[in-house]
Amino acid sequence: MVFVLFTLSLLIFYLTRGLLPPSTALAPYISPRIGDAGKLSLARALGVATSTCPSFQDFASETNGCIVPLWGQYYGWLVNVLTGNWGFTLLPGIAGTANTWDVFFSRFAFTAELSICAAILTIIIGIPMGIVSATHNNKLPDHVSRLVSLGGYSVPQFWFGAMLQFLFVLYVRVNGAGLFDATGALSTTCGICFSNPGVISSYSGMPILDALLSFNFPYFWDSLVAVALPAITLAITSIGALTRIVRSSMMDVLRQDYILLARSKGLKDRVVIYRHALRNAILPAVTVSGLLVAYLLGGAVIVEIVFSWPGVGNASLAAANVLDINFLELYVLVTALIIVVTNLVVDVLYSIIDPRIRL
Amino acid sequence: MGKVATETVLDVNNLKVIFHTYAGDVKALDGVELSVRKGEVLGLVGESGCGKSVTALAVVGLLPPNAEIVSGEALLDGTNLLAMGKDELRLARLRDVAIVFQDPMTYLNPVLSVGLQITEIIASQPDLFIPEMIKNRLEEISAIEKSNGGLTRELQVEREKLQAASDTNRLGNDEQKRLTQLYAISILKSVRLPEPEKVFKMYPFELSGGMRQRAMIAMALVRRPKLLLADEITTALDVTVQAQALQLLQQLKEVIDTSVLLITHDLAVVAEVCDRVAVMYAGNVVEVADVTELYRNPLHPYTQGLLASVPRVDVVAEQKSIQGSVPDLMFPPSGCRFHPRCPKVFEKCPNAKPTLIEVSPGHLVSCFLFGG
Amino acid sequence: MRPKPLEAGELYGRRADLKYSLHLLKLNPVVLVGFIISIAALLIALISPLLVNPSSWHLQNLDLRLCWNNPAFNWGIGNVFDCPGKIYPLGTDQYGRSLSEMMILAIPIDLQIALEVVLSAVVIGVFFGSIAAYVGGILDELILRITDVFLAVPGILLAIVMIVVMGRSLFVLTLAVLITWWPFYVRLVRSQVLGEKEKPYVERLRAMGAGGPRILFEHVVPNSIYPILIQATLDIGSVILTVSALTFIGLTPSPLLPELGNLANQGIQYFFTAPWLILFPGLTILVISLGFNLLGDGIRDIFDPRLRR
Amino acid sequence: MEEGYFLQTVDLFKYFPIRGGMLSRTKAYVKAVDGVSLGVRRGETFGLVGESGCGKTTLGRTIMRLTDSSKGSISLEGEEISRVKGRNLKMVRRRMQMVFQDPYASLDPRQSVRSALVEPMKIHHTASSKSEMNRDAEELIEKVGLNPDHLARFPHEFSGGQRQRIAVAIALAVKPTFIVLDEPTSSLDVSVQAQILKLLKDIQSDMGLTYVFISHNLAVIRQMCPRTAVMYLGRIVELADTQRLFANPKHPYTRALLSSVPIPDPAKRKGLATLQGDVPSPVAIPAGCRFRPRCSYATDTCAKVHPPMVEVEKNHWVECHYNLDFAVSKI
Repeated sequence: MVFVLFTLSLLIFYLTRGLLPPSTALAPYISPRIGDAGKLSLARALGVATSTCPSFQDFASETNGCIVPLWGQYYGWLVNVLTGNWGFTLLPGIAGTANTWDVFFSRFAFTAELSICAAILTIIIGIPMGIVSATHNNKLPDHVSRLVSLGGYSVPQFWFGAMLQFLFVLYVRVNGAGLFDATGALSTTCGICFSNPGVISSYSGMPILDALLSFNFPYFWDSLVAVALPAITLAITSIGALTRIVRSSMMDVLRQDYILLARSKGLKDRVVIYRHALRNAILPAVTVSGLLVAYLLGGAVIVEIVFSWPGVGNASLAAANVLDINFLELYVLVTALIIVVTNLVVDVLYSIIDPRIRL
Repeated sequence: MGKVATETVLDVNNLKVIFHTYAGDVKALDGVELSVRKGEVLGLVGESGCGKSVTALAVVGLLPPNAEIVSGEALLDGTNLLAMGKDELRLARLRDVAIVFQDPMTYLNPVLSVGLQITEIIASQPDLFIPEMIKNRLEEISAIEKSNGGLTRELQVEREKLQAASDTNRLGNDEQKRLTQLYAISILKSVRLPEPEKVFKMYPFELSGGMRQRAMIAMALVRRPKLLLADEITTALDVTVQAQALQLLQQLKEVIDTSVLLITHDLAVVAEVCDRVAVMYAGNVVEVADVTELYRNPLHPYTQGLLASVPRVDVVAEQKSIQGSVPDLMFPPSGCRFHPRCPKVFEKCPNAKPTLIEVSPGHLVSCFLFGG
Repeated sequence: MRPKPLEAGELYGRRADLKYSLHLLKLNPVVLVGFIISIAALLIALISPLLVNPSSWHLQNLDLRLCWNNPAFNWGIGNVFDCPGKIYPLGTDQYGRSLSEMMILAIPIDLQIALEVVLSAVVIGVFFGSIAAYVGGILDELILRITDVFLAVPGILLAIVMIVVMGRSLFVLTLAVLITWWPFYVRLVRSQVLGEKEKPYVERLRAMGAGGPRILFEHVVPNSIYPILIQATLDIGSVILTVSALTFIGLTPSPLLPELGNLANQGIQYFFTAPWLILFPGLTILVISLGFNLLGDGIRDIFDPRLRR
Repeated sequence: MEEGYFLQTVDLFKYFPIRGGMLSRTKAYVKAVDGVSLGVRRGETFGLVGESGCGKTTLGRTIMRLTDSSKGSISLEGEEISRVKGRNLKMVRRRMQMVFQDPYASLDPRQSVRSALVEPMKIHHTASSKSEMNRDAEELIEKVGLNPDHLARFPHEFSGGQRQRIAVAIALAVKPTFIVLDEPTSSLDVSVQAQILKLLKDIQSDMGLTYVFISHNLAVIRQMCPRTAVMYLGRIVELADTQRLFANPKHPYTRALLSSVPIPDPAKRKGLATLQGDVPSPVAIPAGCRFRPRCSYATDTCAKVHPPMVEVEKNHWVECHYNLDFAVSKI
C-alpha cells in the first residue's frame, strides 16, 4: 500500500515536473498573483532559500543555481506532505493562494456524493439484473438485460449525459418546471445547493447528507434531483459491467454440482438461487469492486465536466493545464488510497462470504 | 417386460432422452426399461457415457435444460414422476426419492456449513418432519433415562412438552429450530461421523473425502426416502473408504427400509453389494438378472465382454477387452447399438432393435441371439 | 433455435474446427450483429480515403445558411448550420463541413488508435504476464506490484496529465491510453498462464525435456490466448470510449480534427440549435463500441468449452 | 538392499513447504515423500500402490526430476541423477519418460498427433531430417495400434483409450529405457483398460523397457507387476514379489487394503473389512509407526519407536515391529 502510494506520487511528480524544462514546469508558480506567503511556501517546496533567489523569476532560471534537481524538489515536496503541508493550489478562479487540502476536500465531497449515488445505483440495479439474466438464460429477460448491460457498457458517458440533459430540458420546456425548480440552465437544476453554500450547516460537504442531517427536506429533494442525472450517467457503465459479471458467474455457479444436489434435496427454487447460488456467484463481483470504484472515480472526471458538477473531477483538467502539482498529487493519492482500501475491504468481505479463505 | 410378481418401487418404461447441443442431438437414452423392487439393491452398471446417470437424473427431474424427455414414464409406487408438476416433483424429491452423487467435494456447497445443508431440507417443509423429529427426540430422552436411571427436571419437562406437541403436530419457532438441529446431529451420528456436533458446524472443505460422502448420505437419510439413487458414490474414494461407504449404505438400507439403485461402473462393487444387476450400453438396458446368475451365466455379448475385461485382485489372468470404443451417441449405430463391437454380430443386428425379453425366470436380455 | 445437426465425420481436423466455429457463429444472431457492425466499421475505415478526400477537414466552408429557426429553441446562438438533408445527409458543423464526411474521416482515426492500444497492450501483456507467471518468484512479485500501482488510479486521470504535459497529439493520446491499459493485460495473461501451466500436458513436456521458452511460447501461451483475444475484442470498444472521452473534454490536437469525441465536443455548444452535431458522432461511438462488445461476448460463448460438448 | 539396481532411490525425501503469514515464512511441511528407498531391476515392472495422498505420484515425479527432492539420492543405471542440471538433465530425460493418468489433459489440445510425436525428436535431435521424423512418427503410431491416418488429427478427435495410446507413443519417441506409468488406466473404462495394459506389456517385451507402475488399483497392480511396494503416508511400508505380497501380506495396512477390495464374483462375497478412521494429514505425521492410529495390532512400542524396514523373508521387506501373519485370511 505504501509502495503503491509512494510510486504513484513519484510518477505524478515526474510527469508534471520532470518531462518539461523547469522554466515551463514551474512557470505557473511564478506568477505575481502569488503573494509572499506563496513565495515562501514555494521556496520551501523547492528546497531553496528565499534569500539566495530573491525574485520570482529567479526560481525558474537554471543559471544561478536556484533550481534544485528533480529529486531535491521531490524530497522537499515529500517532507512538506509528510508534515501535513500540501501547499497551495493554482486552480484558476481562486483568488490568491488557497490551501490545496481545503480546496480539494470541499470539492471532493461533491465527487464523493456523486460516486456513492452511482455506486448505490450500480449495486441495486446491476446485481438483480445479472441474477434475472442468468436464471432466465436465453429467454426474454436475459436478452433485455444483456442488451441493456452491453449498451450501458458501450455508450459514451459524455454523450449519454448530454442526451439526458437535452431530454430533460425538452421536458421542462414543454411541460413547464413542474416538480423541478428548473431555471433552464443545464446543470444547476438545484439552484440553492451550489449557489448558497451557507443555507445549511456543513457536516460532510455532501449536500444530500447535510440536508438529511439538518432535516431540511426541500433542500434534500433539490440535491437529490440535482444528483440524479449525473449519477445515472456515471452509473450506466458500471451497471453494464456488474450485470455482466454477475450474470456470467451466476451461470457458472448454476451449472455447479452443488446446485444439482440442492435441487435434488427438494428445496424451493428461491432457496436454491438465493442461498446456494448467489453466495457463491457474488464472489467474483466482490473481487472486482476495487476496479468498479476505479471506474466510478475515473468516470466522474468526464461526467462532472459534462454536468458542470463542482467536484474534483471537474477541476482535474484545469489543474492539469496549469500543472498544479499539489492538487494533482492529492487527487491521485486520495483516489489511490480509496481504491487500495476498497481492495482491503474486499479481502475481509471475501473471508466472510467464503469460509475457505481465512485472513 | 414381463410382469414381476414382487412389488416394485420404481418402474421405468421406454425412457427416451435427447440432449440438444450446438453440434447436434445426442440420443442419450434409447428406451430404458428398468424396475427396482421393494427392499432390494439394484446395480446399474455400464461404462462412462452409457446413460446410467442420465437415467437417474431423468427420474428425479433434474436433467439439464437442454435435455428433452421424448417418451417414457417413471412410476414411483404407481405415480408417474415424469408427468408431475414442478411443485409436486419437488415434494417427491423432498420425501420419496433421494439421490447421492459421486464426488462429495463438488456436490457440497463450499460456503454453507454441513449443518445448514441438512437442516434446510427440514426447514423447507417442516410439517413433514415434525413427527419424526419429536419421535427421535423422545427416543433420545428415553435412552438417556435408561443409561442414567432417571431424568433431570428439564428433560422431564421437555418430554411432557414434546408429548403434548406430538398430538397437535405443531411446534413453536425456537423449539422447531432446536429440534431440527438435534435431529440433524442425530442423523450425522447415524452415518457414523465422529463428533457430530462439531461436524454440524463445519464447512465441507474441513472434512475428508469419506466424511463428505457421509455428510451427503446424511442429507438423503434425513428424508427417509422410499428409493435411494446412489450415483457412482464410491468412484472418487479410495478402496478403504469405499469399503466403509458401502458398508454404511448396506446398514442404512436396513435401518430406514429403503430400496437402492446403485449406479456404478465397477463390477466388483456390484458383485459385493447388489441383489440384482442391470447392464446398460449406449442408452439401453441390455441385460437384467440376479447378481449370481449374471456373473455365472452372462448372456449378452456385451456383458460377457465386460466381465472378461475386469482385472481381479484374487487371480492373475489375461483380461480380454472389447474391440472398438463406445459410440458417439450423436450418431448412434443403427439397430442394436452394440453391433459394431459385437463378436457375434449377424445380418439382423444392424437392421432392427432388439427388445428386452425374459429368457429364464428373472433373467432378461436384449439380444437377437436369444430371440430379442 | 435448434441447429441443423452436423453429419458424422464432419468434425475432424483444424479446418473442421474452424468450420464448426462458423457453424456456431451462424446459430448466434447476437454475435452475427456484432460481427457485421465490426466488419462494417473496419471496412469504412479502410475505404474512407476513397469516399472522402482525407484533407478536406481543413477546408472550412463559412458560406453559411440558416435551416432551423424554431423560436422555441432559438437560444440566441446563431443558427449557422445546414440541416440534415439531400446535400449534406447529416448536415454541417459550425465550420461548414459535412458532418457525414467528417464522421467517415473520424472512424479510421478512432479505430486506428483503438487497435494500436489494444494490440500493444496484448503484446506487452503476453510478454510480461507470461514471464511473470512462468518464472514466478521475485520477478513475478515486481511485475505484479508495478501493475498494482497503475490499477490503483483511474486511468483517465493519468491520461489527462500525460496529454497536457506531453503535448496534444494523436501519438500522445495513444500512448496515454496505452499506459493505463497494459496492466490489465499483464494481469489477465498472468492468470491465464498460471492456470494453463498447471495442466498435465505441461508436466509431460517438462518430462520430455522441453525447455522453458518452448513450453511457454509454443504451448502455454497459444493455449491461453483465446480469453485474451476475447478481452481484446471487447476492449476495442472501451478504448474508443476512453479516447473519445478524452478528446471530448478538449484534449485534442486540433478543434478541427475529425475524431468522434472531438466532433461531439465541437457540437455540444450548439446543442439546442443543431442537436445532430452531438447526436450522430455519439451514436456512432455507441454503435461501433457495441458492435465489438457483442462480437467479443459472442466469441466468448462460442469458444466456451462447455458448449463445445 | 542389493547392488546393481537399474533404478535406485536411497532415503529419498520430498517436503513441500507451506508458506503463510507475513513475509511468507514457512509454517510447516507437507511430507509427501518421507524417506523412500527402493530398487527397480532392469526390465521389470515395479508396482507402486497406495491410496490417494500417500505420495506415490510425488515419488514418481521426484524420480522423473519433475520436482527436486529435498534429500536423498536417485540413481539410474548407477548414475546419480538427483542433482543433475541443464544439459545433463536433458540427457537423463531422454532415457526416462512418463505416461500420465489423464490422457485428455496430458496432450496439448492444439497440437496434432504428428507434431506431438515429432516434438521430442526435435528437442533431443534424435532424427536428422524431416522425412526421418515422419517415418519414425508413422512407425510409432503403428506400434501403439493406431494408423498413420491418425497423425493429422487432434487430441479431441480420439477416444480416451486412443489418447492414452498416443501418450504412450510420444513417450516412446525418444527411445527411452525407463518409463514411469502414473495411473495410466485409471481414467479409462474397464473394457479399454485391458487393451492399454496389454499394449504396455507388449511394448515392454519388445523394447526391453523398465517400468515403474503407479496405481491405486490393486487388481491392476496384481495383473501387471511382478514386484510391488505399498506406500502409506510418504513411506514404503511393504515391498515384495506381488504374488507373495497378495497371498501373504505382512503389514497390517497391506492386509487392510487387500481385504477392502471387492471381488467381481458374487460367489466370493466376503463382507468388506473396513479400516477405521482417515489417513492422517501428511503435515502432522503420527510419531512412531505412522499407521499406528488406525492399526488394530498397535502396542505402546508402535507409538514410540519408528519401526525398522526388515526383510522378513527373502525379498519381502516390511516396516513393522511385529512379524504378523495374515496368510490364513485368504483373500
